Amino acid sequence: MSDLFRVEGLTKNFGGLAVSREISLAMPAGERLALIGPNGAGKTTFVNLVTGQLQPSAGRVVLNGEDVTGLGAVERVRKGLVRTFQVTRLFSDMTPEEHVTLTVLQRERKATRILSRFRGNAEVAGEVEGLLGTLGLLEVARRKVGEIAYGQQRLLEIAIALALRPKVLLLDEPAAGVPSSDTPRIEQALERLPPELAVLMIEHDMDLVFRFAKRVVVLAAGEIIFKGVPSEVAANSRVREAYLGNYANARSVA
Amino acid sequence: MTAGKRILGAALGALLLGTVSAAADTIKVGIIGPFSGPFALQGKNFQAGVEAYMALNGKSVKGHDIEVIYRDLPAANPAQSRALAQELVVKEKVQYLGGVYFTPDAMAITPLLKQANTPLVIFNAATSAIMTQSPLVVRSSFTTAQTTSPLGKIAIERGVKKVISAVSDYGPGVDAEAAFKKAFEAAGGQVVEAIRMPLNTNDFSPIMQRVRDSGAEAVFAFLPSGPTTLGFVKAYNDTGLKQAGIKFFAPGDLTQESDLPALGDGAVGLLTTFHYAVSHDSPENKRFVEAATKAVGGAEQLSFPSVGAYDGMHVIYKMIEATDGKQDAQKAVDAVKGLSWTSPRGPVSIDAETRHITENIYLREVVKGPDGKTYNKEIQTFPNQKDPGLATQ
Amino acid sequence: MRDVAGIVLIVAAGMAGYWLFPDNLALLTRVIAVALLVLSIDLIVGYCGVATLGQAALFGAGAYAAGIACVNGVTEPLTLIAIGALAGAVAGLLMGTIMLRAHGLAQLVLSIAIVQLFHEAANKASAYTGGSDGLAGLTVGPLFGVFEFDLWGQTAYLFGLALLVLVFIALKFVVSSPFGMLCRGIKEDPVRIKAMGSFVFPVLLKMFVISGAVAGIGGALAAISTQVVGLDSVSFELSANSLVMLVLGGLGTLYGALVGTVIFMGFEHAVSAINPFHWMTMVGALLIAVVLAAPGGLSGLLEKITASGKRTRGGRA
Amino acid sequence: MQTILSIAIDAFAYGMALFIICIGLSLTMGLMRVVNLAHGAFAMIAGYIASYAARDLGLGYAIAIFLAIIGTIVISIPLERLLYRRIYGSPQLTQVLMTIGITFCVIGITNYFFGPTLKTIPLPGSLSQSVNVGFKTIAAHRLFVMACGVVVALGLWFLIEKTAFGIKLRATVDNAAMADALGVRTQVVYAVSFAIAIGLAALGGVVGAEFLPIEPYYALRYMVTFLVVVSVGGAGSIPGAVVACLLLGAVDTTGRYLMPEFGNFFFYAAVIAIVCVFPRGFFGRAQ
Repeated sequence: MSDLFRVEGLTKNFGGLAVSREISLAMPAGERLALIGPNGAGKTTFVNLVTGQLQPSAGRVVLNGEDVTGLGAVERVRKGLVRTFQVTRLFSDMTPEEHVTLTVLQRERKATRILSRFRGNAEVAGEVEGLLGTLGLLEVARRKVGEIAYGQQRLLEIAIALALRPKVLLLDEPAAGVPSSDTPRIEQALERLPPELAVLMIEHDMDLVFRFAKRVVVLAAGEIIFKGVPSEVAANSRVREAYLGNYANARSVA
Repeated sequence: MTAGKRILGAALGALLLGTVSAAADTIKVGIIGPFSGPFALQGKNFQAGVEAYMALNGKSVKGHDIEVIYRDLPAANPAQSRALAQELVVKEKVQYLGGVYFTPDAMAITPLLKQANTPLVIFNAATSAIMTQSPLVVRSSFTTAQTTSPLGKIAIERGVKKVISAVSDYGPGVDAEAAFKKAFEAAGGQVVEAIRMPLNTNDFSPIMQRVRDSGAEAVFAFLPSGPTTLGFVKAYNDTGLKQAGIKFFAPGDLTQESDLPALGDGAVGLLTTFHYAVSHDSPENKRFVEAATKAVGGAEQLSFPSVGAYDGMHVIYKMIEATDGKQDAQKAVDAVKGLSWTSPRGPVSIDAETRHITENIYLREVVKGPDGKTYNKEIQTFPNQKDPGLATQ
Repeated sequence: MRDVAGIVLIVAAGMAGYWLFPDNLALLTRVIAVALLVLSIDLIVGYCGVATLGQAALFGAGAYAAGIACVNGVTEPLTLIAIGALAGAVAGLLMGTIMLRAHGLAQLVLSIAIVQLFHEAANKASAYTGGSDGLAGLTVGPLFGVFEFDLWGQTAYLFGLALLVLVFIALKFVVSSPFGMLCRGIKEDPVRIKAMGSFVFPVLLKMFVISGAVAGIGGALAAISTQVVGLDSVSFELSANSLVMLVLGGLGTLYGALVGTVIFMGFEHAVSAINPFHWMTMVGALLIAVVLAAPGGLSGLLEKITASGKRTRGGRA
Repeated sequence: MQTILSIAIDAFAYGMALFIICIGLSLTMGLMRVVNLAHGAFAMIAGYIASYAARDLGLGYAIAIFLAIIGTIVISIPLERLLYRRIYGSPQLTQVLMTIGITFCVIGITNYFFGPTLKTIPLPGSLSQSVNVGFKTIAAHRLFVMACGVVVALGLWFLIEKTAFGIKLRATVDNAAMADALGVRTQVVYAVSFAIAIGLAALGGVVGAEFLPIEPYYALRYMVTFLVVVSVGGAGSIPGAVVACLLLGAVDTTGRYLMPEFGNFFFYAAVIAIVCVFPRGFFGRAQ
C-alpha cells in the first residue's frame, strides 16, 4: 500500500476496560484528517498509542511501510511521527528562539554536543528565523515563553513540531484555550503547513474542522463510528446519537 | 572637647600598649576538639580539663601568660582539621597545638608540625600509628590497645576460656579486637567469634542473639562512648545474657562516667579496664575533680577526655618552662621526653622513645555507691603500661 | 559578556581572599574544594532537576583515587587531579545509572543509599583507604616541580583557585552548549523533550559523568591540600551540607553554587570561632532567615535587586 | 527455629519502633507535602520533656508521655505559624533549607540548655523487667512498643479513612483550592494535621527512646533512617509505612544477625532494590 501512515486494529485495555477498540485508519502524504468525538471518546488515548507514550494491547502502527509499534516515543519522533500537546508543554524559562533552536539541533543530532555553542551555527539560526517568521513569532522570539500570549505559545508548539521536519503530524487540539481573537492566526498557520505533510488533527472546534479537514473520523467510546468527508458528518445517525446522547446526558446532569 | 580627646587618646594608647605588652608576653595554645555536634560532650571535657589545670596551676609559666584558643571540629574531618591547625599557627600564632579527638584529624595536622615549628599534644586520638607520623607529637591520653590488653589476663583469671568479641566496625574497634585477641590468646583463651558491628547500629538484640548462639562464656565489647553504648548494654541486659551468666568485658569507653546515669542499674557488675576513673582515690584526683566539675558545669558530665586534656596541659606547661617562651618545637618535645609526674589518674610518664604516655591501667567494676548512683570502682591495678601497639612496631 | 565579567569577578574575589586572609589559606582552599562539589551538585540538581543527597560519593571517589595513587607513588599534582576527575566520572556513571531509574523522593533515597554504600565500602577496604583512621601519608610533589604544598598553603590555594576558575569556565560552556540547554529542557519537562525526539536517560547520564568529574576534581584537590583523606569525604553529612549550600546560594546559575559555599562556610567558620560550642544555632538561624527573605536563594536575591535596579533605570531612560 | 522466632520478634519490635517515630513524617511529607527534616527534632524535644517529667519530677511514665506530646505540640504551634506556614507549597529544596535550619537551631539550643549528655526516661517497673516468652527473654518494653505501633497504625487508619476530618484532609490534599471552595477551612486542616504529625513524632521519640536514645544530636543522627523508611513506604501511606518499617526492620535485624559486618550493605542494598522495583514506595501516591 502507498499509505504514508496507518494504524491497524489498535486496541488498548486498562484492566478489563477497553479504551480503544480495533481502531484502523490510513493516511497518504498530504492528508488533512480530523479526528473528532465527544469527551471521553478515547482521543487522547489514541494519540498516546500512536506516538508511543502507551503500548497497545493489540494492533499495529505503521509508518512509511515500517512497523513502529515496538518502538518507543523517541524513535517514532525520529522517524517523522511528531505530535503537539493539547496543553502547551513549553519551558517557561526559555525563549521561542531557544525552543526552536534546540529542536532543530536535536533533529540534526547535535543537541547533545558539549563542545559547540548553542547559537554557533548560522545555518541553524537561519532555519529557526525562517520558522519563527512563518508562524509570526519573530517579534517575541527573544522573550521568555512564560511572558508571551497563550495563542503565541500554541503557535510555538506548531513551530517546534515543524522544526522536526515531520512526515506525519498529530495536532492535539491546536486551538484549545486560545481566545477567539487569536484563532485566525492559528488557522493561518495550519493552512500554511507543508502540503506533503500528513496531518491528523484532533479538535473540538467544528468550524475549524470543517475549514481544515479533507476527511473526518469520529471516535466514540473507543471505537471509530464514522469515516468520511466533513459534509456527511452532521447527517450521520450514529454520530448524531453519540453527540446528542452525550448532550442529553449533559442536560440531565445540569 | 580637647580634654575629652586627650582622655580618649590616653585610653587608646593604654589599650594599644596593653595589647602590645601582653602580646609580647603571651603564649598562645590552640586546642582543637569536638565542641559541638555528636561528640560535644567529649569536647566539653577537653575544655574542662584545660580550665581545671589552669585554675589549679595558674595562667602563666615563668611570667609568660598562657592564652588558650579553642577551635571546633565536630566530627572526623581531616580537611577542616588542617585548615583549623593552619589558621591557629599562621594567623593566631599559637606556639602549641593540643586536643584532637579523632585519629584522621591528628593525621592531617602532623605533616604541618615541622614547618610550623609547633608541637602537638594529643589529648585523645587513640590510634598507635599517629606517633610515628611526626617526631613533634606527644600523647597524654591512651591507646585502645593499651587500655584493652590487660583484659586478656583478667578474663582468664576469672575462669573464662571462650570469648566472643563484638566491636564497632571502625579503626578503634578493630584495634580493640586485635589487642584483646592477642592478649587473651597469649594467656591461653580462645576468641570463638569476632563480630564487627556497623557504627550506626541502633538495635543490638540480633547481636546478643549471636552472642548467645556462639556458646561463649563472656563477651568482649568495644563501642564508641555515647548512644550506641547505651543500646548495647541495654540489649545485653534485656535479652537475659546477664542473668545467663555471660560475663562482659570492655575497655572503659563503654562505661564512661557521663554515660553511667543513662545506663542505670543495668551497668552494675560490668568489668572494664581503663586509664582513669573519676572515682580514683588520690588527693591529686580530688583536686582535679573539684576543679573540672566546676569547669564542665555538672558532675554528671565529667568524663575521661578531661584528664587527657589536664595532663596534656601539664605537658604543654612543662614545654613552655623548658623553652622559656621561645618557639622551639624540638626542644620543647625533648624536654618532656621521660617526664614523669603524678596525674589525677595515678603515676604517669612520657616514654622517651615513643612520646606516648606510660600509665597504670585499672580494672574497674561498676558498682552502686551509697548515694544510689553507679560509679566505676577500681579493683585491680596494672602498673606502668606502655602502648603495646607501638612497642611491637 | 556577562560571563566574562562574572569570571573576572571570581578571580578578583579569589585574589582578594588571598590578600585579605593570607593566614586562612587552608580554610579558603577547603572552601574551593567544597565549591567544586557544590558546583557539581548544581549541574545535577539545578540543571537537570535530579535531587541528590549523595554527591559526596563522587567527591570521595575522587579524593580516595587521588589519595591511593599518591600513596602508591604518583605525586605529580596535575596527574592526581586527572585521576580524581576520572574516578569521579566513573563513580558518576555508576551513580547515574542507578539513580536515574527513579524519580522524586525515591531518587533522593537512592542517592542516600549509594553514598552510604560508598562510605561503607571505604570503611571496609581499610587496607587501601585507611578506613576510619583516614588515608594518611600523602606526600604530594611540588607543582610544576617548583611550588611546594606547604604549611602556608599559598600553592594549594592558588592551584585550587586556578582549578576552580578553569572548571567554572568549562562549565559555563557546558551549560550554554546545546547539551546544557537540552538538560534544562529535561529539568522542566522530560515528556516534551522526548516529543522532540531526544532520549532523556543518556543525556542525564552524561551530565552525571561530567558532574562526577567536577566533584572528583574537588575531592582530589581536598586530598592534595589536606594530605589526608577521611571517611567524611564520602559521607551523607557532606552531601547534605553541600546541597544546603547550593540551595542557599540558588540553583541553576553556577554563581549560586559559589555564593552559597562561600557564605555558608565563611559564616560557619566565623561563628564557630566566636563560640565553638553553640554556633550551630546561628547557622540554623541563617538558613531560616534566607528562606524567609530570599526563598530563591541568595543569588536569586541579588538578581532581583539588580533587576529592579535595571528596571528603574530603564524607566527613567 | 528458636533463633528464627527470636530474630523475628526482635525485627518486629524494631520495625514498630521505627514506625511510630516515622509515621508522623510520612504524613507531613505525603499529605502536607512538606519535607520536614526537623521531624526528629520534635521527637527529641518530646524526649527531653518526658525525661524531665519522669526523672526529675518523678512523674509516672504515662503522664510523662502525655506531657511530652502536649508540650511538644505547644512548642510547635508558634513554629507552624511563623515558619512552616511560609513553606507550604514551596519547592522541596526550600523546605529542606528551612527545616534543616530549624533542626540546627533546636540542636544548638538543646545543647546549650541541657548539655550534651544522654537523657533517659525511666520506665515503670512493669516495663523495665524482662519477660520470658517461651523461646527467648525479651524486655517488656519491647512488647509495649509493638502494642503502641499496632494501636497507632489502626488509629490513624481510622482517622484518615473513616472520620469527617479524614475526608476533609484528603480533600485538602488532593485539591486545596477546591476544598477551600467547598467550605473546608484548609488552614485549620493543615494546622491540625501538623499537630497530629508532631504529636506522633513526640510519641515516637518517647516510646522509641530505648532504641534511639535521646541526646541533642538525635535529630541529625537518625535523619537518614527516617527519610529512607518514609520514602520506601511511600510518603503519606499508612500501610506503606507499616510494610516498609517491618521489612526494613527485618532486613536490618537479620542482616545484623547473619553478617553484622556487612549489616549496612544489606540494608542499603535492600533499599536500592526496593526503590528500583517500587519507585513510588510500596503504597505511594502518584505524584
